[in-house]
Amino acid sequence: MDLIHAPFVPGVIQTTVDQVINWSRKSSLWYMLYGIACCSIEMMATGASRYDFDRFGLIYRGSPRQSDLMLVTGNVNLKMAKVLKQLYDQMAEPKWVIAVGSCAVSGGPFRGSYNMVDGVDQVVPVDVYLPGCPPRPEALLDAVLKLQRKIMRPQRQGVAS
Amino acid sequence: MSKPLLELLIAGIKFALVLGFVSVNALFLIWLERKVSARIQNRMGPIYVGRPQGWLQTAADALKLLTKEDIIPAGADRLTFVVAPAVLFTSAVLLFVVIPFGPGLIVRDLKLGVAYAAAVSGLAVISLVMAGWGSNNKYSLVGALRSASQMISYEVSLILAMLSVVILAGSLSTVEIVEAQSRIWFIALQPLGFLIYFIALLAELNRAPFDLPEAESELVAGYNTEYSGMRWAIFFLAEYANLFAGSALAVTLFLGGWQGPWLPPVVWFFLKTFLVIVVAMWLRWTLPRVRPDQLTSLGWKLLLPAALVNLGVTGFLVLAG
Amino acid sequence: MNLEAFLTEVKSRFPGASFEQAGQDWVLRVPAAEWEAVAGYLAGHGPRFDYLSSLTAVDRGDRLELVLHLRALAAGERLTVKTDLNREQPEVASVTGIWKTANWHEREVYDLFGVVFRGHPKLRRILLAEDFEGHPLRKDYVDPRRRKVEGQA
Amino acid sequence: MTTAEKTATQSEEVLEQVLTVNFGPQHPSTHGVLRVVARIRGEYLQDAEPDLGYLHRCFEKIAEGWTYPQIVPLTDRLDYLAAITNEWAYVLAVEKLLGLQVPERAEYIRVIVGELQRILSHLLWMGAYALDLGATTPFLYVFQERERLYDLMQLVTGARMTYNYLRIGGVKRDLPPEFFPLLEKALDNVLKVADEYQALVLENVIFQARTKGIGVLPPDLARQYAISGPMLRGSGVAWDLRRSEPYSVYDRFDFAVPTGQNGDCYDRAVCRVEEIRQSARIIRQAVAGLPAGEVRAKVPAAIRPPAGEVYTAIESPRGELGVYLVSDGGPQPYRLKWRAPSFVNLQVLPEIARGAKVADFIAILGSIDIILGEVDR
Amino acid sequence: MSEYLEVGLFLVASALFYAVTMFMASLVSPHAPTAAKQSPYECGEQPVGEAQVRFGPNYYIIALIFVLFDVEAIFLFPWAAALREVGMAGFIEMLVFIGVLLVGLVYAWRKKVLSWI
Repeated sequence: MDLIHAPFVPGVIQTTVDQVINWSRKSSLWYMLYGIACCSIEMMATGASRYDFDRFGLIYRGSPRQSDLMLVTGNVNLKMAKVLKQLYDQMAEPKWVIAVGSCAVSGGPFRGSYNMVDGVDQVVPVDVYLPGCPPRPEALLDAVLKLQRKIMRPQRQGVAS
Repeated sequence: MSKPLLELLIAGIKFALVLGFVSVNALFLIWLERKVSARIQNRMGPIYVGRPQGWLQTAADALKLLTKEDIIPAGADRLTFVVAPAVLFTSAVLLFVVIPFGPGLIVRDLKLGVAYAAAVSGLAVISLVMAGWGSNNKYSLVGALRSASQMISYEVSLILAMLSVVILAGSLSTVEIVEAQSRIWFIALQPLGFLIYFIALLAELNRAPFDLPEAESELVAGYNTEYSGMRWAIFFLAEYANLFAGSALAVTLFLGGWQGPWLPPVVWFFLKTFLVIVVAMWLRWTLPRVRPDQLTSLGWKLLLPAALVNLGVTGFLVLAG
Repeated sequence: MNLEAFLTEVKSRFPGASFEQAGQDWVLRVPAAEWEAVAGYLAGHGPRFDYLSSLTAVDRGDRLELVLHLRALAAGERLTVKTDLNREQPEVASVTGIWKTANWHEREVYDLFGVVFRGHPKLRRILLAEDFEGHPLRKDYVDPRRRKVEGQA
Repeated sequence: MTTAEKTATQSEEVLEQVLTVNFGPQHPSTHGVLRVVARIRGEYLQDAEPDLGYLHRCFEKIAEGWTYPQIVPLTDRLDYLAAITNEWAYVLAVEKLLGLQVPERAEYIRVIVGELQRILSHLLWMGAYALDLGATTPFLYVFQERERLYDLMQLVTGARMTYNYLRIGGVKRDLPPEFFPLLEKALDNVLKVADEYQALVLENVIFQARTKGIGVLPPDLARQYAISGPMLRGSGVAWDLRRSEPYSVYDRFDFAVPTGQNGDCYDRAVCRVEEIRQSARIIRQAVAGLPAGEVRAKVPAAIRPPAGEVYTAIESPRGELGVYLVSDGGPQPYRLKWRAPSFVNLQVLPEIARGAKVADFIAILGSIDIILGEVDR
Repeated sequence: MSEYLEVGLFLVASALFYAVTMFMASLVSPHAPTAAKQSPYECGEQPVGEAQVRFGPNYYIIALIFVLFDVEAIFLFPWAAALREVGMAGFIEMLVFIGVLLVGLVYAWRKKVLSWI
């Protein structure tokens, strides 16, 4: 039985099992170490002592195979878009994406120039959009909490993909 | 019930106990590692998943990994790729057979206990090489080659350090070795031997400063780069089981095993083992990583001669005095 | 020897060259044909301009202007060298043999302006993808994606 | 080479294949999105070729379409670890074109925040370099210090990383009075951290074994490649634009230019740590000598520099940051060329990494201190 | 039954445990393979060339030295356990044995085999 892709069956056991699995997923969002630009420095700051991602169970992994969360921390250009897509494809299901910073959300100040992808949602499905240039660590934590809420209630809020 | 069947049943129960212990212990150790590293780094570590101290963090991680997709790369050598984690896990579990947790608290007191432990722990390298080769990934391959050369550079020193303890105890049985330490722990007689054993152990366990096979800054995740989901979790589980078993053997050989005043023997055993583990963690989060060639030359040019000399001197002293 | 005297000497050696003072900086203009010879001379004589700060180009509309910013570390002098290139078929000798650092600078100019450097060891795009079309820092460059959007509008 | 040796090497080549490996663009140690195509044999690196452009953001083209003041915040995003120095290089170029005199107080404030920026940047480098060599904890230690300095910068500029603080003709606003006691405390802390780092990392046996004699860059080669900043100084060339071509008010301060002798990774590390101490010295002098007065010159709302061109260079944490600005008299620059020190310094990587071991290659790459935002622009 | 019953059982049972765990995981985990997902990971770029290549013979030389010393260690185990019985004569015999191997190690050392990797 494939619990994850099974159609939603109302039933106490199924729901409870789903809830437990979702809880484990939201509690252990391992993010891929993938810094692109300015925002990646703030991502590092969020992982460092003052903000400490690890409190929420977020640790970084070098390999996409073991990551659940991709933080797109910066602007993606045409050359990078292929890499981004490839990395996203190589992540194991289930996986989530947070577009961190204005550049990832929409292109930011570089929007519309010759080499840019205006927003990473043109390349990979995005679950949470986080504006800011760069967003503060508190904002990044907030985005993660929003994602956690989304993971807990996929039916109510709709899954991106 | 016939006798063989009964024996089989008892052995089965023992296995279930060991398995339960290995799993729970690994979850605890991973949690501990995250907490210890957090303390060293002025952080909190996990706190929100299972308040107040993040007790459920590793349980959540394990459950998540269980329900995560298992990717087998297209170019992979399927058989070696799939079997590799099992080899590492099995070698870790087999080590637990000869660990004396307390008087009488041992799966089986093998006559050749120490030799058995050395042989079984040597299996780990096969797993890493299988994983590295089977993954069809370059980082994995380099990581596997590194781990092979690393482990063989340290295995001999590790065994020689064990042997000087064997000379003192006059036995290969782990229980008898612990009993021989009732008067004085062997670390007092073998300070150099313990140092060699501990350094070689860190190298055998691929822990910093010797974590070359999975050097994050160089090889992304080393031999396990391509592993995901539960298959990867088994690697992780086995690694921490090995950490515990290796530390427990260090305690057995050098730190008097379960021996100690006032407290029950089992408590002493766990106290000492966790002390060794925490020291290993402390080192990991403090030191930079050495380079592969520095590691091999340290093993062959310093530890091996030192271990040989140590062995000879120990033998001479035992015979002379 | 001060810089002006040295530049006079350069001019006497390379008749096509001319120099002027713009602000605090001296600017030496040379024809494209003598580009490499002058560069080699500058690197080895007088104050010895051994340090190539930057090499770039400017699209002047009717021509491409190649600009070199040189330093002489020991003497503490600075010099700007310029040459004009044909905009349609910009081609000039590479100076990588004189200053190794010119390698990537020239690749960048090739990438963004389309200037071909003769004798460059590995003239390939450096910043943009290999399959990128056009040279975007030219003034008349239009993003094909933009062109499509404007065409539809 | 004897015949026997020759056959030995030949048969070795037959036996051992060369592996072509990508390091990056997503890799823990390429400090961003650099891709290095390496050819390795066993643990040895035969060749390494950097592949850039994964962060090329068309900065120079965008600048041609924006007005002069608009470009200031855009420069923040180039070398995002040293936003102030980027702004400084740019406004200096515009001011030179305009022939504008900047008030003294503004110059001093620029020195203070600029040197704070240098400390911030070097701190991150120190942490990241330890991380490259496999030590995680120093990274978190320096980030604690960075957070305190972030707070300080935030007090002055309102932002943590991308400040948009310098203006053409001065700075955005004066330093608040509560800044000074906090600064004093922060500098004490920074010096303490530098000493701690020296004791815990630079003097660590493993660290020294990993960096001494690794990635040696001889001074001649450094000049050939126009290397600048701590990398050049690590090779023993005492070239610092703050000293050699003093801009702003740097000629009024007393500070040393630390140099190394061997030009290896270790020397570069020592130079950077020493530079932190020197920056703290400069800041203290600047605070002591801070004159009163305006912080912004009178500048017309629409800035239209006369037609002409200028090349200005300042010493960024990574080296010579040059701005070549061409004006045609209009409200937007005709051409803005960014001479990024990382871009130039990175070029020497294949030269000094050839034949190194894979682990050393990471150490060498880390010691160059590149910021991809600036390399790719 | 021999004292190695547990060892044999542990061997089989832990392999079985792995199989069962992986089977359970396959029940509850999603499975959506695509060509891109299964391609080898190489920092997001397309890999160049094969990963499974022949690697240097020096690894094997180190492995050979290792085998020598490992065999030595096996000989040493019974010797160490029974040192008090074999006495000084046995001790000296073993010293000669170790000495011969040490000469080999010094030879390898001088030949720079050990400083290769």
